[in-house]
Amino acid sequence: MPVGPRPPDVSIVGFEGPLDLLLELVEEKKLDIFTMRLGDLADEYLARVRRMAVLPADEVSAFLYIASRLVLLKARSLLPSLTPAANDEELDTEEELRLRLIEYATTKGRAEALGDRMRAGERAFHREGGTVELPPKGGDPDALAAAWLKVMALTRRTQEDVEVPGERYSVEQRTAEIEALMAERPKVTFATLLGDRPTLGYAIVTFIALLDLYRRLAIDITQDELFGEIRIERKVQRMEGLTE
Amino acid sequence: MTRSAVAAAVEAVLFVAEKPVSRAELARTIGAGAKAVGEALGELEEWYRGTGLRLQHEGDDWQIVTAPEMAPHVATYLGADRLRLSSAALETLAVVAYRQPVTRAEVESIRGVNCDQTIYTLMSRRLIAELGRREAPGSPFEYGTTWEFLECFGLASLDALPTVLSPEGVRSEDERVPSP
Amino acid sequence: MTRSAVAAAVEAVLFVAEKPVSRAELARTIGAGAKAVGEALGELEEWYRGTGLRLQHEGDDWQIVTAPEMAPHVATYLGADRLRLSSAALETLAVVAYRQPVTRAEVESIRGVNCDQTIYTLMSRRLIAELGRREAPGSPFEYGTTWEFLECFGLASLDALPTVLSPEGVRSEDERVPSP
Repeated sequence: MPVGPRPPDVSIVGFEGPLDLLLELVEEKKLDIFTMRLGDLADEYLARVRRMAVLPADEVSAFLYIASRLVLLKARSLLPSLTPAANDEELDTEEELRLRLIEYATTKGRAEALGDRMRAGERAFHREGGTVELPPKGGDPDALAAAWLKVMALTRRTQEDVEVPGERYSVEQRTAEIEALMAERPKVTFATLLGDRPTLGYAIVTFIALLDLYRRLAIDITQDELFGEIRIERKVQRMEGLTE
Repeated sequence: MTRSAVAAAVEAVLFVAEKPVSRAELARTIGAGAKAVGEALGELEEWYRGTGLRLQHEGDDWQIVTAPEMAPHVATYLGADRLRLSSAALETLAVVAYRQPVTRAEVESIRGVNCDQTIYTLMSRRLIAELGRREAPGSPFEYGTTWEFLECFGLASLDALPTVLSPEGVRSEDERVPSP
Repeated sequence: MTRSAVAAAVEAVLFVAEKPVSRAELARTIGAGAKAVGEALGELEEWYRGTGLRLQHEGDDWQIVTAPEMAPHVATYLGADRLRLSSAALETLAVVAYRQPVTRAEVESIRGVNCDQTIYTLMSRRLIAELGRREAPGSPFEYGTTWEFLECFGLASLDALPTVLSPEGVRSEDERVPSP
């Protein structure tokens, strides 16, 4: 079954990202971040990435990008004649990756310092007022409207992030799509309907749409064996009746 | 020359409190004895001499207020023709104004943060009020804006609230916010 | 042992203000020069040492808040929730706090991962905000920390951000980031 949306803010197998994994390797091996040859970590890095098969493709690619750079650095150290093309020099040098790693290490240290403060809970509070009994005046309706707009914008974004990102299908819409498809092709498989990389939500909606069509006697569903291909067949007369 | 730890704790609590706080509640809040709190209050009173603040009490209820001598400055500041609300309070007021009647849980669900403090502020400013209880589990209070709110914002009625377009250009009236 | 008259006036005005007040507005309100107000603020800062209060400022906007050490007492009184952020959100916050103003692409370049979710989380908690658009291709938004950020982390100002040593022991402030 394809992977659904990843829950927000969850770190991946203990790492916050590809740079974090690299930093972890440096620290595990007690290497000097300023002098070590990053290419030496290529094999180990790849081995760790290989164990992350459960990651969504777009996230794996970020790890693979760093892995490929490590492999390139390793190749260069083995074959010194393999110099980078002049225009790639700025992007592809060991020094650039090292600087990014150091910057990331610093960021991580800062995040930990902020986290310590957060956990200590030593925060300040301001007064919201209340002792002043003057009747308020001079409210600005536009400022009020602006505040409402801001709240709505924040609410919307937060909800969108929590919900399934990208396409959102209604059963009704999916049913109509399947009906349209089957008007042309009397037989399809469930796999065909799902396409190449369906999201979990898409698969569920498609399945419910099929059950709905089946209930309405528009289609027949057959499956020869457990976990076998699910075949969907149009019931001709019914289908015509429904599409009127 | 530092104040005692109890005096500092009492000062911090009285500072954020929006109404007088009894000595018993102070003691309970900071986990000190009533006697220590009494002494701390005496200490604070002493310290505020010559500053912009005063300790004021009615019976056993205590409150920090501005020193009477500072009244002209305070009046100048507050009298300027502007409603002074923190951005948090203004956001809560906007939610209540555009979504009323609304419960505290709904306001918090929409803003995404705790709103106890701002609701209290707006109520003490009489900009919002409890309208009654909703017939729902827990019978929560419903809030709405007041007559003073309309006057403060120069609105003839709630219909005169500025129309806000949501980011997509849909009128905000059509938006539905999920119940908490 | 009395504070100067200007300091007392500044204190009274900041006490009733429900949001940060600029030095210019303080000067206008109490009819003193900007320099005198600046000195008075320094005086107040000094006086609040060891008390339940402290002065917080962002740029030139000032406010009296409770001292961070008093947080447990104040939180008990207000029933305030503890702030909780994931380590991913803390990383993004660290980049924004120390590198502001910063664009999303810059944050992502430093963290090496997509930061949409953490940026929205921090915005909905009001810890960071869009400051405006950068004059650059695509006019990306620039982000910075908010007043609430200072308050939530008990920082008197951005200058009070913890200094973190980079791996070599070099002060991180000396590091330069490669441009994204």
